[in-house]
Amino acid sequence: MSQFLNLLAAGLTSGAIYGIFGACLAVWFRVCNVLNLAVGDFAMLGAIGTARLVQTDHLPFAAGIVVDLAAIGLIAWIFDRLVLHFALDRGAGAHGIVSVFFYTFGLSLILEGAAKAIFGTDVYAAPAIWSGPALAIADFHVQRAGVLVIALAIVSGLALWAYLRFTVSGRAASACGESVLGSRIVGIDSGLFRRRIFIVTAVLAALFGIVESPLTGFTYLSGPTISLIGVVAAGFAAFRRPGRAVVAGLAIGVAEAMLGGYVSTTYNDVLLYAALFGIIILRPEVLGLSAEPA
Amino acid sequence: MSEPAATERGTIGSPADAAAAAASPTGSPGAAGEAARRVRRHDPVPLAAAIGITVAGGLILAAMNGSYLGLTVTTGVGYAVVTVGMVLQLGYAKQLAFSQSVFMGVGAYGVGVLETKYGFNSLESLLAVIALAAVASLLIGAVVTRAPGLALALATLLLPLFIYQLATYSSYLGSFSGIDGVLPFWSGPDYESTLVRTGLISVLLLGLAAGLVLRVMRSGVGLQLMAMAEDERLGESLGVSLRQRRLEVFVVGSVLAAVGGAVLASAQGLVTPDVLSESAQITLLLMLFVAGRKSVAGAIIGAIVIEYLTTSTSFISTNLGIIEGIVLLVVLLVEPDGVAGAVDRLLGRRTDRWAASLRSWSAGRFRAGGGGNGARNAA
Amino acid sequence: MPGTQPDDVPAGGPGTSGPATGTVPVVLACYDVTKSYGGVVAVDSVSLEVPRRGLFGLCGFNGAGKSTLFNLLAGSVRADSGSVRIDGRDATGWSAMRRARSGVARTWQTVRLAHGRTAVDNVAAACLRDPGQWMLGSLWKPQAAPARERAWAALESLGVGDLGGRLVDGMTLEAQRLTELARALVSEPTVLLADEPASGLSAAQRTVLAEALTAISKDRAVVVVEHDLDMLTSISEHMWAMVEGRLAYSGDVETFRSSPVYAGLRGIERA
Amino acid sequence: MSSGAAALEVENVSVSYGKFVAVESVTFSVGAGECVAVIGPNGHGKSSMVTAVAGLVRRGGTVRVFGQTLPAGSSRAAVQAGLVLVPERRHLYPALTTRDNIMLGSYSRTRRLRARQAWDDVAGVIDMFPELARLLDQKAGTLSGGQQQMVALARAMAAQPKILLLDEPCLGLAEAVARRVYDWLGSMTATDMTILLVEENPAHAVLVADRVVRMYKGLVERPEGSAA
Repeated sequence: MSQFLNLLAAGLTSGAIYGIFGACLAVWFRVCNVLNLAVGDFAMLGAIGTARLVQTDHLPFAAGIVVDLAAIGLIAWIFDRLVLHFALDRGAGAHGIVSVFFYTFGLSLILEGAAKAIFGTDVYAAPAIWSGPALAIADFHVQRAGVLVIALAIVSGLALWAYLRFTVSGRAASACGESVLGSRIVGIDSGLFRRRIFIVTAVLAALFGIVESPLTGFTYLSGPTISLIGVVAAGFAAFRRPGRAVVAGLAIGVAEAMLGGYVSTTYNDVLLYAALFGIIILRPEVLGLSAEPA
Repeated sequence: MSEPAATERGTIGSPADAAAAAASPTGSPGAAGEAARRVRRHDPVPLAAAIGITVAGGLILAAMNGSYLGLTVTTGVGYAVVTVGMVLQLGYAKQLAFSQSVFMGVGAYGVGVLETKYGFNSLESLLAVIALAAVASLLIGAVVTRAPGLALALATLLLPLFIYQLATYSSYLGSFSGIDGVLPFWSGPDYESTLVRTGLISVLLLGLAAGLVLRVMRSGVGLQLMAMAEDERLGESLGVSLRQRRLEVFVVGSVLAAVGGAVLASAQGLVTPDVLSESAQITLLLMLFVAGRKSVAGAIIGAIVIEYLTTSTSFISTNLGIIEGIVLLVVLLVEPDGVAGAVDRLLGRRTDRWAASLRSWSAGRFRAGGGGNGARNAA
Repeated sequence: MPGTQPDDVPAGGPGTSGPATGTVPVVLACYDVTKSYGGVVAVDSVSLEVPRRGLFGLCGFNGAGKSTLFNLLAGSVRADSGSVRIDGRDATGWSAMRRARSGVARTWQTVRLAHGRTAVDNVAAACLRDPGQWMLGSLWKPQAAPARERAWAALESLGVGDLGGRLVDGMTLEAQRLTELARALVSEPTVLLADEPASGLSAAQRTVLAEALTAISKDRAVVVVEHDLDMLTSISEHMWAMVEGRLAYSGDVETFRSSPVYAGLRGIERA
Repeated sequence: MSSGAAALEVENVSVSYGKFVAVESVTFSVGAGECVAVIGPNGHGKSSMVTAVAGLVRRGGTVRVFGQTLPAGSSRAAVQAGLVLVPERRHLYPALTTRDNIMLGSYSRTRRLRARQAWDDVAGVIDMFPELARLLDQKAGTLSGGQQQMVALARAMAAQPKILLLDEPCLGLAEAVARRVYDWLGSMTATDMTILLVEENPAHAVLVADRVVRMYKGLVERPEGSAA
């Protein structure tokens, strides 16, 4: 029983990460129909950047976080102005399915390359925000950082869901993704929404990187794998529903932990990916993508 | 029946004529029509391309005479076989499958295992690998290609992830160090001549691959692929069997990827799990996109040039990610059809892409946001 | 909608609606087909028979189920219940591909052409002698050249032969619609389902299109969905009208003009 | 209808896509409360002109609304000045409900945070389109073409426009539905709303228009004052 609970806690922790990345992807995809494949790299930059600022440049932890998040917001802003603005507002460049994947894929390559050049190939971890030994209830142990991650994931997932569900701004954001022209004729600036939400989700992902890094540590190559699982989590939410993406991410994380605990510690990732592969291929309707065309 | 329409010809042409005539280098529509009406019965391009690639590539490799550069080019040729398949699969048929690195691994590990463990010679192992890849891609493709576009993309993105891990865990496949001692395609008395001879066979395989892909793209089946790539429901209504064509495209792309993997393994004499990794897939995509995802010539040149740049120049190989990313973004923004598209434009073979947006506006059919996918302003 | 009870339907046969076919055989028919989307019934037990030759009009309000009925006939949507017959064979379970190969051609409301390609290539894609040829087979028998020749001929028969070598992207809407029509005709279909072929065309252009449709209906069945009732009634031999998913009228054009459905569609109050 | 001070002045407006000039140089004005129809064959720049006036495509020239010059390429400024477009093919948000579609019409002037409250502000629009009342919670993508056109009109009215631009409002609609749209337009001409209508079919246009402007090959051919 305690093994089960410990596995559950571990699974929820990694699942929270997948889920929140899925939510970040989903909310942005909803606005502009582009998948943010760089979301994991923003998390990586959050973790490594903060670690570097605090440990090497001796900034106070809080200041390090603020500087790092500001820098990441700036990177997101620059990318939007230099690339997405021309691609999506001005109609330059590649169209259609290419724009769904490949612009942010290019960003991901750049961020990894830059991180490698600046920070090298070491493993970094930002300092713990809530330090201390693991919380223990009888045999049940859970890392403090894990508690923070899960709580933050649930709070931000709920916030994103409520934003889309209840606010005028959220509806306007959804309208941008439904019809760019339709949103512009009522005075919604679709470019502004895309930019704002891109920056917010980039900073959110970076924050999660900072909070989570004491548990696993990050290298410059940590990004793509988390992004990919985030894409899968978002995929189970039709790429559009942040709330459902968090749930899907949590489920994937728990499945991964359980496979590792009860089946095989070596092959747990292989089994997980294979299972996801099988689900996507055999039952694509769970993705909610193949709606009957009107 | 043509009489009533003939009198109305003026209303058919109307204003876009000006744009089309300005944009099209073929000049006046009437003359162009007459010229193009002579449908050519025999299409010499695929065969000419196959022979041209083999001869030119062979001469170049012979001139390099087994130097390190020759090895790089031969490796590049291996990648080029893969990207030529991707031109058909991703560029022409728009099948969003990201499984080429996996099949590249099937080819490379296939020849490695067969030659080192079962004593196959290089020709036997190459043929066996082609058969293996065909069977494997038929089986996988039969399942995978049923999924709609984005689901296929998602699933095939996951494929390299766990296949890579499987390979690194498997002692049969040599874990992280892979398999050493893969035979060259055609060995000679010394290292240099072996490399040249292997290179010649590789170039021949590339020529065959290019000829095959060009022949398919320019055939009636290619026309069907064109229609279904534009719109699957349109394709269906024209009598195109989507399932059959998707599967065929998947198999051709996968088999060529396996052949490319076999070339890589034979040229380098070893296989490492790297051929299976995500980064191998990323490299392949870059090679395809930078040079032009719809152009066979572009894909070949892109593969060889990028392979050369990444292995030969230390500045580029250390800053690979940044440079690749920037190049990819610039290509996508400035010339989505890659370098090949830019060349076409310079030679005046391409019409102005604004003609497309003009058409959208004049026909009043900027995308009615059905489902929102790809809904964008035409301006 | 006043006076549109199903009782008004003059039936062409028991349980079906179609022109009094006499000896002319039926090429495409559906019996009691029903399709609903999430509780909304788009097509409600519709039966009709399309004879071998002639031009038939299908009209109704937006959302009355005309396009859905076309989708059901062409096979891009499966019916919840009911059956479809093509040339007397039960085609209910057939895919859109098989129905197309059996002679059912169609066009859509919006233009669907492959961008960046010439008109002749777009048309040629529809007329391979062996559409199910394996890709390997295309290596020694590429099929493209004879298909292009047929495509040129089809474009010329519509009087737009000079468009063949042009890219579809720069064409006017009318030229695009005629290219689509050529694509639908080049496979020598037995039935053509044309969904709002005149949408967005001017009055003069409609005339050209109407003449083209009339001409091609001499040796095949053509079913036209159109909102322009003047055009539709002037070219059709037989009219069907749909109201809220049901077939509300089936009969000749003259009777149609005095029917309540017609009045409703025109927005004329009945005396 | 009185045509006093000009509500909308279009001066030398031009639109080009790359090398192709869709609208060469168009000048005309619409008086306050007037209804002007732009007619002409397809592909001769009507839609390009009207979308440019609404700030949706890049243009040259000047557009003034009640004497105030609009910045080029800003649809937001146009909407805030009271110039609202009902585009060809409607461009609704298919996955959102009818209610949200209409509510977002008021986006440029709403100061509400919550969607429910913003809806209460514009709920009155529904009085104009009673047939929409029972469809409010249905997804707009599932509506019929005629209903969608009504939603598009309601969305424009939620913006409280002073000048309404309509681009082919009856394209692809059954005749009786088109009649309904034109009846509504006719009722709008009786108010002090200024209307610019793009219509390919002159027979439709003269039903409501005070004046007709004809566009041919990207130019206004001959502005003529014909009473309807």
